[in-house]
Amino acid sequence: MKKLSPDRKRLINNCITYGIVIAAFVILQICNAGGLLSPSIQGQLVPICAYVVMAIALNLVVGISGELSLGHAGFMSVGAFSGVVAALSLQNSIPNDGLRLAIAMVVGAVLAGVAGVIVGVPVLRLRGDYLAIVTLAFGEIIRNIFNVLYVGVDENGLHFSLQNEMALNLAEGGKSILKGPMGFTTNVKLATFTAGFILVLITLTIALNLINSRSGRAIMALRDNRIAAESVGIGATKYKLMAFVTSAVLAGAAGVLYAMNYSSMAPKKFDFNTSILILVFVVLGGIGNIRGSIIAAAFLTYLPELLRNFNLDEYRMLVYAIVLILVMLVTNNPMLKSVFTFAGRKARKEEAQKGGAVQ
Amino acid sequence: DQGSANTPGSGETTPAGTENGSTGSTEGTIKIGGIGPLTGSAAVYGLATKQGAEVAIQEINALGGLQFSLDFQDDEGDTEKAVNAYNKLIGDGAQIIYGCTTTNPCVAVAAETYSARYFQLTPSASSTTVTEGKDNVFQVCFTDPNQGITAANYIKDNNLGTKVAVIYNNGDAYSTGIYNAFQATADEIGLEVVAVQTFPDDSNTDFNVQLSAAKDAGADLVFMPIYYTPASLILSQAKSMGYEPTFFGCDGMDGILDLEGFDVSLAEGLMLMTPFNAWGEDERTKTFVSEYESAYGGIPNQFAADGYDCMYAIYEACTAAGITADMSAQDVCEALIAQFAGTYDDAGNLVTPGISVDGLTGTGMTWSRNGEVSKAPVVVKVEGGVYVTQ
Amino acid sequence: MSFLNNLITGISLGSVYAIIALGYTMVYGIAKMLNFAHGDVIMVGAYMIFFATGSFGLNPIVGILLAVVVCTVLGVVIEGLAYKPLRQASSLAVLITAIGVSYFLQNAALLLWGADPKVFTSVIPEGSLPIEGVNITYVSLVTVLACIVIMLALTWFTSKTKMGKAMRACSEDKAAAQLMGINVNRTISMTFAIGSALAAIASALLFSSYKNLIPTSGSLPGIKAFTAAVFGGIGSIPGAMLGGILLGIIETFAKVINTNISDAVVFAVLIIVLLVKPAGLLGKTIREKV
Amino acid sequence: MVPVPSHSIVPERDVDKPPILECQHLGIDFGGLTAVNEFNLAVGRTEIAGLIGPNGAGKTTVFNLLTKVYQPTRGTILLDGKDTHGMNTVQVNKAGIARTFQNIRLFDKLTVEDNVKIGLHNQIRYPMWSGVLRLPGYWKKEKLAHESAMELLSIFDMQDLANHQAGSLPYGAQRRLEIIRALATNPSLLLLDEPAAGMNPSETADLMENILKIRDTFQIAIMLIEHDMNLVMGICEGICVLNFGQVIAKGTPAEIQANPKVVEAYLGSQKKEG
Amino acid sequence: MLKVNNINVYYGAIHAIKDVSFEVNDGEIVTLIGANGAGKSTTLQTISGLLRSRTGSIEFMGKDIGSVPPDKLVAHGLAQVPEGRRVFLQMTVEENLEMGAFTQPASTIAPNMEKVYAQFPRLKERRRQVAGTLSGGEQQMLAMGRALMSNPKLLMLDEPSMGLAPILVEQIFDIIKQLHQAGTTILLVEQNAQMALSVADRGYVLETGRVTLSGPGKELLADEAVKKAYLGG
Ligand SMILES: Nc1ncnc2c1ncn2[C@@H]1O[C@H](COP(=O)(O)OP(=O)(O)OP(=O)(O)O)[C@@H](O)[C@H]1O
Ligand SMILES: Nc1ncnc2c1ncn2[C@@H]1O[C@H](COP(=O)(O)OP(=O)(O)OP(=O)(O)O)[C@@H](O)[C@H]1O
Ligand SMILES: [Mg+2]
Ligand SMILES: [Mg+2]
Repeated sequence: MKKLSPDRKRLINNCITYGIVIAAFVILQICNAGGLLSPSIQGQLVPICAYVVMAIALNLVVGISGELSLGHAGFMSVGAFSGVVAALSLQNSIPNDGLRLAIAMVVGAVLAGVAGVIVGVPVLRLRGDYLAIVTLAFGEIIRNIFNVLYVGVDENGLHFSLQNEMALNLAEGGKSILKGPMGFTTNVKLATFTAGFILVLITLTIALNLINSRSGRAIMALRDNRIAAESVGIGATKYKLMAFVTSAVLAGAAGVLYAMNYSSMAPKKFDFNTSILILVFVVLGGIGNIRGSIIAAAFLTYLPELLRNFNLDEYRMLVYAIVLILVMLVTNNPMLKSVFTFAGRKARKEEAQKGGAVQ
Repeated sequence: DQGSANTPGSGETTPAGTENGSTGSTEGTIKIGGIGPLTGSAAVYGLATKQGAEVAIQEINALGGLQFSLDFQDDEGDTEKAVNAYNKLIGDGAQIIYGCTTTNPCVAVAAETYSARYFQLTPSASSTTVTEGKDNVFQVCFTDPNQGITAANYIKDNNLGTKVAVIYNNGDAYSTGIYNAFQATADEIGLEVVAVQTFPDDSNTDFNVQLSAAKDAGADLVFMPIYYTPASLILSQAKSMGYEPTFFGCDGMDGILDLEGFDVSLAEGLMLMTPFNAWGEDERTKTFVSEYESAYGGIPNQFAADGYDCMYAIYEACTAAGITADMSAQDVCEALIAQFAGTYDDAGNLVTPGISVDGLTGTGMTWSRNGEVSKAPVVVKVEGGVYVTQ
Repeated sequence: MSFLNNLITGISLGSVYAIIALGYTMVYGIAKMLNFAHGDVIMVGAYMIFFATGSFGLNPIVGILLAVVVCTVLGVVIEGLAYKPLRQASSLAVLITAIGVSYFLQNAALLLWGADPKVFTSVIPEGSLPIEGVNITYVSLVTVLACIVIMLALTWFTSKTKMGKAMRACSEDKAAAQLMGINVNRTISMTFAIGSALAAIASALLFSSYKNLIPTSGSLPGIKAFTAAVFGGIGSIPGAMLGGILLGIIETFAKVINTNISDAVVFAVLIIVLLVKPAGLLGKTIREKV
Repeated sequence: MVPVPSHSIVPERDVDKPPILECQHLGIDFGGLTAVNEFNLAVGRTEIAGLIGPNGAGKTTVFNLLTKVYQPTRGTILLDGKDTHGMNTVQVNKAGIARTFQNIRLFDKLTVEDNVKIGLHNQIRYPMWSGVLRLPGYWKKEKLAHESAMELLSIFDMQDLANHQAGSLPYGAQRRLEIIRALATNPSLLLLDEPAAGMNPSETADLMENILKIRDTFQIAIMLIEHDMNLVMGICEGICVLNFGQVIAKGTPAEIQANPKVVEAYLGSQKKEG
Repeated sequence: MLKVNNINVYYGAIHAIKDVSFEVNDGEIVTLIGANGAGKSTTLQTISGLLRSRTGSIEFMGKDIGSVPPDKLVAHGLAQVPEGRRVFLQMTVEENLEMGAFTQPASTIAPNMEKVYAQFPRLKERRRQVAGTLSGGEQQMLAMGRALMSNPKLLMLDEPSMGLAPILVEQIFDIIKQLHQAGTTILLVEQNAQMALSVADRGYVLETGRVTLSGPGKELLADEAVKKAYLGG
């Protein structure tokens, strides 16, 4: 048989990826309709979607652009909180839930994108671990700001304060939405599995189409060999920023989806550990490997909940840690790797891995 | 050695009844689903509430009447995980939700129980947002504002200090909640607050700046609405810079004397508002403390005591309402609400009063319709390494 | 006066960061990996000392020695079991494994030693220098000195000794290093041994100044140390120390300005510095030869 | 017509056209070390110029100066009469200088075809969103890119390697690919740093033909660094010899081979090869 | 001294070396020539233990080294100058040389280093410069010098003349001859077949992983096939 051209392979690969996502959605929906899903699983569908989107978003930066970001939870939180503010303040003016969620997502995504630009422009001049530490720093700064940010809404619009709730001096009937360290506590949940699924599909399309386009090639060229890329006329800042901001936008949308699944969420949630968690998804799934990210995110989000069923009590997280280490060892073992990553993907995975950040 | 004595794992060793939690439907047991941090930096509080409750459940089950089982799920102090834990519990057929230990997760879970009609009782999530607008959620602990107000008034009335400094954790809802109420009251009653210092989270280690700010402002009383872990550091750092004001804490401060290796002399003169005094003389406290120590080692703090009271409150409500194991969670919920808050006619007048519970953390505890407990706050002072009620 | 005291506070805080950062840079500069478990090794060391001195009433020195031994062994074991199999894998894969190890150590500690905080008894006599108006505790004095000694020792070791140079060779090109007759695995284990031994010493000093010890106590200092190491210039040993101390000072004065957003201020300063000096304070930018 | 500077050796056919490249008093220091100094040279429109000299003489550094990998310490570079002062690598490439590297710098993990397409980045353009939304423009341009890439690969008839991973190609093939990638940026001056390194004589012979072919088909100037005297003497019209960063000789191959300074510093006894 | 018995080496699926056998006798210069990708470097890396053969055996001084780790071999007196130099870019020239003497007693370092500097004065000038900023050729010299620091019994050179000025190529080959006279056995991989064969006692021609020709250097030089393929004749 003749060897497939990379474009063909790429096409088939992408189809498989879309296939997996759609199949998963359909099956779960059917099970759900049939009442086969335990509340525990039902409850995780939306967060899993959110994490999947986060993983894809981060993979654009870590895998495709080859820069290590340790602050992506920051963009997630920007999306989350701005989205909630938008949704709650539009509650009366826009009765339709779906529409309100969509608007919230757009708002969250855009603001996260803005944050992405603000962070990216200075940061992307740095290299490797210096960039990593600065993204970490920005993540912490964003969280710190939300910790002291109070937002409320009344008939004269939004009110902001950096002291406390009283300082918002809302008019009668006004309600405070963000309460500093409390975050939001009165959110109206809008997120649904379907919404999450749609967001995942959109994200997937954006990511894959970007990668297989002129811009995507430029981004990867900069990753593989910056000097050579510049020598053929590819400007580093523009394309690194492109990847970074796209990623931030998607992270923002994911944040909105996530936040809209809970009636209360504190800024503390979006700290360094969450950023790391997302990074774990990306690396485990294979740096630069979008499908891997999706699977890893879903698996690792479900794993700790799965472990609840074994009455491990306090041993649960210990087991989780051990599983995590073992999985890393197995999937990265040169021998076993070939078993775990079938031909088509293998090459691309290894490639991308070497291309990853922190050389 | 001491260390392994309070292994959380040794929770395993508590007799049956508390254990068969997730293994589920023992004939005729009412299933309580507990939620709180068993891992992560807040684990110590979650474990206390878990263990306190387990002690109570043993006693209750030993009485031979209603039988309870507690399945306590870890939430790592995280909202998402708390909701996951809740879903897991109701999936396993829990009829009553006990928790969460910490505020933010509790608010999120409360929203779930409210819409799904599960009765929820929290030992320690003290923010008003926990109960706000949810008829099915009740607290056994003081609310944050309540503590802030009481503290301000108490300090003023007993003029413990003329110039007050506040050090609180502005990354934490509990701490911030108390502070805001305290500040507001202080302004009302003319208590002079000369310095307000914050720190980002309980893993914070260096308080020299906050302390010297208080010192330079000439504060003679430092109000610390924070948990005892950071508080212990503040006390020792204050000592090493030779600053000796009156320190005044809230219920989160309780437990400081039980810190392994802590030099209790540092806490001498420390005042705190705690509903529970492990050195109390009454029989019930004594037995509780001894049972707790034998099971888990270490002196129980108010988290454990609140947990203990939660179980008894539920027990008494259940007996009063004649709850049986085969009732649906929703029926249980409505019945217990009636028992806790009492029943009202449409005009909103009380028809039948709610239960009144005597517990470790207060006698004659009753609950308002909005879920807040009413019990007399107790202020204690540390003298010679034990609490002395003021 | 208060300025001076704040400065001193900053330096003592910074010296603690610095002493951790030194061990961090050691591993980091050679094994080219962010060893996120480093902070947790420190935590383990601290528990060792706590039980040795606290529960068994041993002499602090003995406690520290015990901690050094335990941490060194722990470090080598971790390296052998978790990191060595990943020599060929990407550095990120190792990073994630390190995070797994970190989770593992934290939860193991939780199970072994419980969640309730232990209050560490200082290995250095309490109290401070008898100078009017300024408050220099013995602990911070010792910490600063220890920092300087370790910094000099490490610099000498990596730049002058055969083993030290071999380590640098391995960090650059493992295959070539082997062709020189260098046993790469042994050399890298060695690096971890040293790094972990330093972690033990750091734990003694860290918890002598900031006494509360819980299973998660290691993680924040770990991150701060990482920050300090990068701040000072990755792989640069004097840089790690400088970075640590400056970080402490900045943090302290940020709090003086406003405790509400002190973290934000600290990180903002960090970012600005890195934008001006993209390779950290003492990091040397070796131009890539084209 | 621009008067060609006296110190240049441009072939007749180019003399009446202004030189494509003109370096005046070019120099750079690295700390104490003066790597290049007083480098003056003009290269004709379609000239094949050689830059030779002992190891460490500063040849690659000259290329790095021309492509602004390093900013010159002294002197000016005129590309097609325009001063490239203040430009960076990207701008210089857009202005018409493309290069290969002594230590090969391919995008190892990408396919041969993608490497060339990346070279075409500024030749075949379409906006990001057109790619993300897969607008008609995307399909049209991608098709075009594919065709052009194949055409370029055919120069060294490497079409059937198009789908291989660049990094796993044998050394010689990698060097050829680098040249193609450089050509894809449609330069007016092509800089080749030791194109024949690691090739055996027969491969080198093919390379020589191809270099000439490239010059003739694209009508561009080529400047190359090489230690293989067969190649240099075989195809270069003008040769410039560097030693310790200084130009020690300029001239035609014959003149250079005869020049005692060059023999002494560089060529050595020259047991004739091949 | 060195005996290679039908080794087979794979890169994943790629079968790079197919049943290659050859030997190097004490005091010989043996050269491997072949086109790009023929498998020359792979062969050397297999001998020095960086790659492993699936079959066959490799004997060095009568001892099977098929499974001995690379770092042990150096002590046995086996040194390799890898393809593409592989000097330690962030270390100074001097430190690189010290690394070369890693297995040697400290006392021998100074004299050896002087020898190397004598052969490559250029390196002496640059002793304090970090190798990363050396020119291509300077790095090649450093790589060779570094290998010599361990007074090897068998020195394996992978394309030492690559990227060197003609005059230096001559020098390198002179050095090779000197080393040979001094009793070092040499296994030489070269593109520059002309030169390689003219100094070699014996040569092997490698084509796509197989040994296709072998014989005394002079004979191969005269061989028509070799002329056509590798001498550009
Ligand atoms: N970034 C740098 N820093 C310091 N010195 C440098 C740097 N780049 C080059 N040099 C020095 O400048 C001199 C010229 O280097 P260059 O690479 O131009 O030599 P070359 O002529 O290309 O030699 P070769 O033919 O071996 O490649 C060398 O001595 C080198 O050590
Ligand atoms: N890391 C690798 N992965 C996959 N294939 C490889 C790798 N290294 C070499 N090869 C392949 O193995 C074969 C032999 O390579 P090798 O480098 O030994 O050839 P060589 O004779 O040294 O050629 P050159 O003269 O270019 O050095 C080539 O086909 C090459 O493509
Ligand atoms: Mg060069
Ligand atoms: Mg080779």
